[in-house]
Amino acid sequence: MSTMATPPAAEQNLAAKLPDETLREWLSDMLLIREFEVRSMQAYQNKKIGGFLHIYIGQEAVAVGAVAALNDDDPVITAYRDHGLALARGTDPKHCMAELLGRIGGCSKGKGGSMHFFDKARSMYGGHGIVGAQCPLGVGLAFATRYQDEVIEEGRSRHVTVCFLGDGALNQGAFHEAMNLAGILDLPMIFACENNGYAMGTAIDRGTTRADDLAVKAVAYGLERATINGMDVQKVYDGMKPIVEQCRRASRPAFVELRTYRYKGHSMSDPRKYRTKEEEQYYEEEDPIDRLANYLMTQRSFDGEAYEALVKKTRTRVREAIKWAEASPAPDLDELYTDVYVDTWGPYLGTSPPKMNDK
Amino acid sequence: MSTMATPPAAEQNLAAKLPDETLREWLSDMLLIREFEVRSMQAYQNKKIGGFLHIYIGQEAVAVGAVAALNDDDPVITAYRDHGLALARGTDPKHCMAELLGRIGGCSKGKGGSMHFFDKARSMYGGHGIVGAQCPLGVGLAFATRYQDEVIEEGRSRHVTVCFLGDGALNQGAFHEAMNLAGILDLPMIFACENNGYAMGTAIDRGTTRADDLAVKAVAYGLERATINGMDVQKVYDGMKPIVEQCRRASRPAFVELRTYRYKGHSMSDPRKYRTKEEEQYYEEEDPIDRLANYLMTQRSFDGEAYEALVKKTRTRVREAIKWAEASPAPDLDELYTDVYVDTWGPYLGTSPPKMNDK
Amino acid sequence: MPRSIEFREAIREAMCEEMRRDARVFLLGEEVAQYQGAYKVSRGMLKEFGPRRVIDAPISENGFSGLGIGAAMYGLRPIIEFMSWSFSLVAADQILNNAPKMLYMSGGQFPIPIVFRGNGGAGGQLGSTHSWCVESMYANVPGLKMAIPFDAYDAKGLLKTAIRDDNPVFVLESERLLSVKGEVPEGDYLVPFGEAAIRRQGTDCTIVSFGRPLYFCLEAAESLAAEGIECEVIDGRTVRPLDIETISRSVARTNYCVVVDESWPFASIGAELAAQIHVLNFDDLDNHVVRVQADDVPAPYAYNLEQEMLPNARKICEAVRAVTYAA
Amino acid sequence: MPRSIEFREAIREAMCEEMRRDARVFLLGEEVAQYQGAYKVSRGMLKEFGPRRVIDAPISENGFSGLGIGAAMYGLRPIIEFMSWSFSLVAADQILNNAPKMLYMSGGQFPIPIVFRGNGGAGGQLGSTHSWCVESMYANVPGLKMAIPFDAYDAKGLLKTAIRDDNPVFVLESERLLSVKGEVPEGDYLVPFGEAAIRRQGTDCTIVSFGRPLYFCLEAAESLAAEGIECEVIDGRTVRPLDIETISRSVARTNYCVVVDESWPFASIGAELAAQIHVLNFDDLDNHVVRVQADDVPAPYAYNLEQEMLPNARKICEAVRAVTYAA
Ligand SMILES: Cc1ncc(C[n+]2csc(CCOP(=O)(O)OP(=O)(O)O)c2C)c(N)n1
Ligand SMILES: Cc1ncc(C[n+]2csc(CCOP(=O)(O)OP(=O)(O)O)c2C)c(N)n1
Ligand SMILES: [Mg+2]
Ligand SMILES: [Mg+2]
Repeated sequence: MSTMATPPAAEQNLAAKLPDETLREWLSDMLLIREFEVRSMQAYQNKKIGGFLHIYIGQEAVAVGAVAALNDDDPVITAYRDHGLALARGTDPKHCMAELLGRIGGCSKGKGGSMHFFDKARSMYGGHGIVGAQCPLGVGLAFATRYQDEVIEEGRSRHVTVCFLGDGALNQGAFHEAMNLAGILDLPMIFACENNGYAMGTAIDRGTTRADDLAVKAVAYGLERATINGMDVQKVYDGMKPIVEQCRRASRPAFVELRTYRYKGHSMSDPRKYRTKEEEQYYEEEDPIDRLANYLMTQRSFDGEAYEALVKKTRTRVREAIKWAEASPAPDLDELYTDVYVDTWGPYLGTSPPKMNDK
Repeated sequence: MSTMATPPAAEQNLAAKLPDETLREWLSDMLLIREFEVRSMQAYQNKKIGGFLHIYIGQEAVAVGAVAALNDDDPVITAYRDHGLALARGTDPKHCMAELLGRIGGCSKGKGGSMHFFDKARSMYGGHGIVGAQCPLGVGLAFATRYQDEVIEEGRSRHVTVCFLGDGALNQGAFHEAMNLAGILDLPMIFACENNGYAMGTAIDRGTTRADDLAVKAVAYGLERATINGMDVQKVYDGMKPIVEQCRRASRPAFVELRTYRYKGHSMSDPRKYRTKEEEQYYEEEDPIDRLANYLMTQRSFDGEAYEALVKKTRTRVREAIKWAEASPAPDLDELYTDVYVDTWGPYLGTSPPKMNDK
Repeated sequence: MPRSIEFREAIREAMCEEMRRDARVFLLGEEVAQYQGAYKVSRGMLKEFGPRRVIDAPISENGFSGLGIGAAMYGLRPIIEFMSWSFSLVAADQILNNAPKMLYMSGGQFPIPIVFRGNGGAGGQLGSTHSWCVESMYANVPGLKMAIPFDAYDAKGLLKTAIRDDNPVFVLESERLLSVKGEVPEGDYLVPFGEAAIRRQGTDCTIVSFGRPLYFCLEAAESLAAEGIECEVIDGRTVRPLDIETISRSVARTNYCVVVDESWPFASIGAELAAQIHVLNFDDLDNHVVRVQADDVPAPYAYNLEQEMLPNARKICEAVRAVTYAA
Repeated sequence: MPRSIEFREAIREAMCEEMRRDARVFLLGEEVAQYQGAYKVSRGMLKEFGPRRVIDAPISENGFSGLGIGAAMYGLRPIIEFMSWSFSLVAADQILNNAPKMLYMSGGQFPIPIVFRGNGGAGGQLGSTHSWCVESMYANVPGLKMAIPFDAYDAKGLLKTAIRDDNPVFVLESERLLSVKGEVPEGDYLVPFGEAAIRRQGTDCTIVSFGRPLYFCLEAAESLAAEGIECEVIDGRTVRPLDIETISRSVARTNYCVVVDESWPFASIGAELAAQIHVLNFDDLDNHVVRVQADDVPAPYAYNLEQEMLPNARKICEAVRAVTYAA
């Protein structure tokens, strides 16, 4: 059970072998995330969005590359910095934006907000606010796919769950218990640590021991492991794909560190005094979108014009999403008492899913 | 902060260089623990003791050897299997027995019971019931000694805290957070894992990943580490002493695994069906008391007669402790409302320490 | 012929029957499989259902509670056993943040059909950390249901209802009752949530309680009957939903009410009952509601102190006499 | 000349003054040092006291809460900051099992002079997991004290009292109040625990609350005064100890009582107050106590829903009119 295998080497150039179209979709997805986030920040500054807002800009390659390595029905789950993952998974930006605005058309009916995007149809299991708390949930998803596939359907385990977590979540007991449980129970899942160097204002080495080599965390639980450049979507895909397939085949968990960077503050109120402008600039020059765009323009059949068109299309798409979201009404006050219990009793009004996938 | 040093090698034969008298005291302490535990089991069977009773027989070398490597004012803390540590630290068996009987003369006034032995004068910080929960407390003790020594007294850090834990506690989030905190804060403490192979009926490799080599847990947090034979008090001392001194000198934490065995069930209600008679016998032949007695009789000035006398003296001592404890009255009903708050208000009657150290 | 089995067997029967009828149900907890349950509740279940459905967990309550919740998100119906509810505090975040709120946060997408169950309550001389009566603390949180069975019959019937419920249900089984036998039908039956049971009829004073303290209430009612005070003893059965109507109707008849709750008094279920009864029966009550609860102190180990700390028949008698001005 | 400072500055002043007078006091929490506090409460403290006494913690609430308790066992006097009390559930075991019970379990040997403090309460559109009003849940547990300051003056005075207290004290600071200014004396003063403050005098109805909702109570009292209903508004200040005498004396004069509590209603502080007032004022009350609390649902994100969920002046006015039969 808890023996250690050698980590699967990242296979070189898997992404490079994919067709133009696929890579262009990645670029489109990354652009969509970036544009969505830019407009979210504006909306927040215009006080159309309340609560906390955690922006994904800089980390787009992680969500997009990781999702590309998965099947559509492989569960994913993450923390509160969740817009990127939902969009990468295909949740319509209009439902995402409506959620931010607290409207009934939101992917969580406006009840969840920025930190709680959910999309069951796309196997997106949320957006979770308590640091580390999604890790045991991720273990449960992996347990459940295996149970469903093997015990109920009496077939082969055929799903892989990816549980994303921030580097700060490494310090929570929930992470530790989850890693151990996944190892003991031989679960097909990947803990994907988005190491963006900071937990709020705390640089990782001020909060986490052995920040120099997070792979030792995996070793302590006998898990597969890998360190991946999270600023390059092709590298993310190349790194994730073989691990995903090994997890799927062998039903064993893995831990990957995706080295990335968040360009913006932790949330909208963060003045980022804990790091230098030079550092920020360094990573901005590593920009994952520019990198893929350059690759496509130099190595593939993609030119400046096509890129401009894609940028423009994305802008329009997000602008229309905002329009749609703003037209969506605030939830009825009745909604206070729906979705508390499934059934109807006392003041409780039962439940119903959001309207996202209705035709 | 979280860089890793090479583990200090156990210095060979440190114990062998100690005077006869010291080693005889160890033998005496181990005999005392064993006799105390035997009589506790009887008292439990006679329904004089309530609640849970966790017996330390088989693990005596751990408490005695580890305590021998410490200064008297180095804090120690452990879980609910705590009789051995209190006795090794010098708590009078009469106060221990009174605690088991729920009498006012107990080391916790009869309010704590078997799982909650405390003795402030001997730097014994308890006996704690929630698996793993003593680990953060141990970190706090180490933080406090360092703070007291350096910040308040403006001197050098000169204490080492030893936080004992069972192998089952490795699976708790509290353990993980404690290890990381100790590493990040450079605290002078040792996590001493008494690996007796089982957490209740769960063999360690059924609950804990990498049970084959617990030292990887230390590596994951950049801590010093060692694996020690916990069935041999001299080896415990030889293994602990250099680590204790290195922790004291460098104010850095360590993790040690002490391989041991509990001869009895987890608690008094355990039929031990999860293991074989052969396995039990194997460890009984490794008995730490026999081993030290043999050593003393073959290599030192100690003979069968002296041994018999020591055994007899120990029996008498425990018999008298029982007598004393039985004569100690049950707490007044007033005691319900003392020790809840330090001060007196509402129904609360203030607090006062037990009478253990009164002349 | 009615059949009498132990409370723990009734729990087991509920789990086995539900696991037979629904493959999505599984049992996970410390020592539930190979060891046959720390309190032998799950004895034999590993044999019948195998290690894929009766699963030993490491000592990681937060981890495996969360595992259960995640599995429920995917559509399974986990039964998570806490060896004791006293150990559930390390899992407080999962069981109070995630289980009861997931449906709401996700706008109706993720119901959490999960049962958390295990032995609860004080009275075994287990000291301060091992004697939690968590019901008052946890009942504060909306989104969960809570059942506290009184006897073997309810232990089975309430648990079966819990397992079929699509919401998170907390089932608190008093360790002191596990060996108590009672008549339990063999096959399928359900005890519905939100329906209190009148365990004894009476006209002079209403006594309300849940779980184990009901035995003390019944004992007290017997002695009080000898004094000419006839008490009506009501078993709330489920704390959420709470059948306040049945309680209130009784108080309207008796005009007096004593609430017995083995958890600490401050901000407790006892307080909630008192507050609600005062609202519903303001014009009926000839005296304020009197509460008999655990003393407001940590649980002591010493036998005499612990006995004095908890509700008992003597205290209930005193309360009834006081409230009915018979003292 | 009276000086007006922000609530957050008052908290900081309390900590700084106490750290100057007692070297055993230190501050530990997430982002308290280099970042100057997630809510800027501890701004400047790292500079004055240095990294040995103002310490950034990793995101390990259970770990560092336990660290504080262990340090208190050794004789230090930690202040542990929760960035939000919503994150304290992962530390529930340490703060509810160890802090309040250590003195008892050890038979009087280990008092735990610790302060757990941080921002609490709902109202910032933070959604279900980030909007905990933990006061009702935690107040159930004996061995701890709990203070909920209303204004900058009390924020400083209660916190100083808390830091000097030899017991564990939970201080809940409403995030919504941190920027509110108030008059605060410069030097040393203490606000004693267990002494309620009458924030407004009135003869017709008593309104009791703690912390932020008191502002809604005062707002309601103003509008009600225009209708001819004069409310007495009482700030309980500390939940444990609770100054029920002051409250009860007021109700004896007004004969009506509304309790306002921003936590969920079931088994809450609101319920406790209602239950106790009914006991002490059974003959005074011309109507049952009415409670205004958060709705019994998880906190929603949407602004309109969240506003409706929480107590507000409108609801308090309605409750007062209803209880005084003015509706
Ligand atoms: C248990 C808990 N403690 C504290 C917080 C407050 N908090 C929210 S995000 C955060 C930093 C997390 O950093 P990281 O995990 O690296 O994720 P990132 O924000 O970098 O994506 C903190 C401390 C929380 N949400 N939950
Ligand atoms: C959080 C928690 N979960 C469960 C228990 C019940 N329990 C008590 S001891 C124990 C086994 C612990 O084993 P280990 O840590 O190896 O210590 P040992 O008994 O072998 O000394 C368990 C599961 C507990 N006390 N606390
Ligand atoms: Mg981060
Ligand atoms: Mg063990």
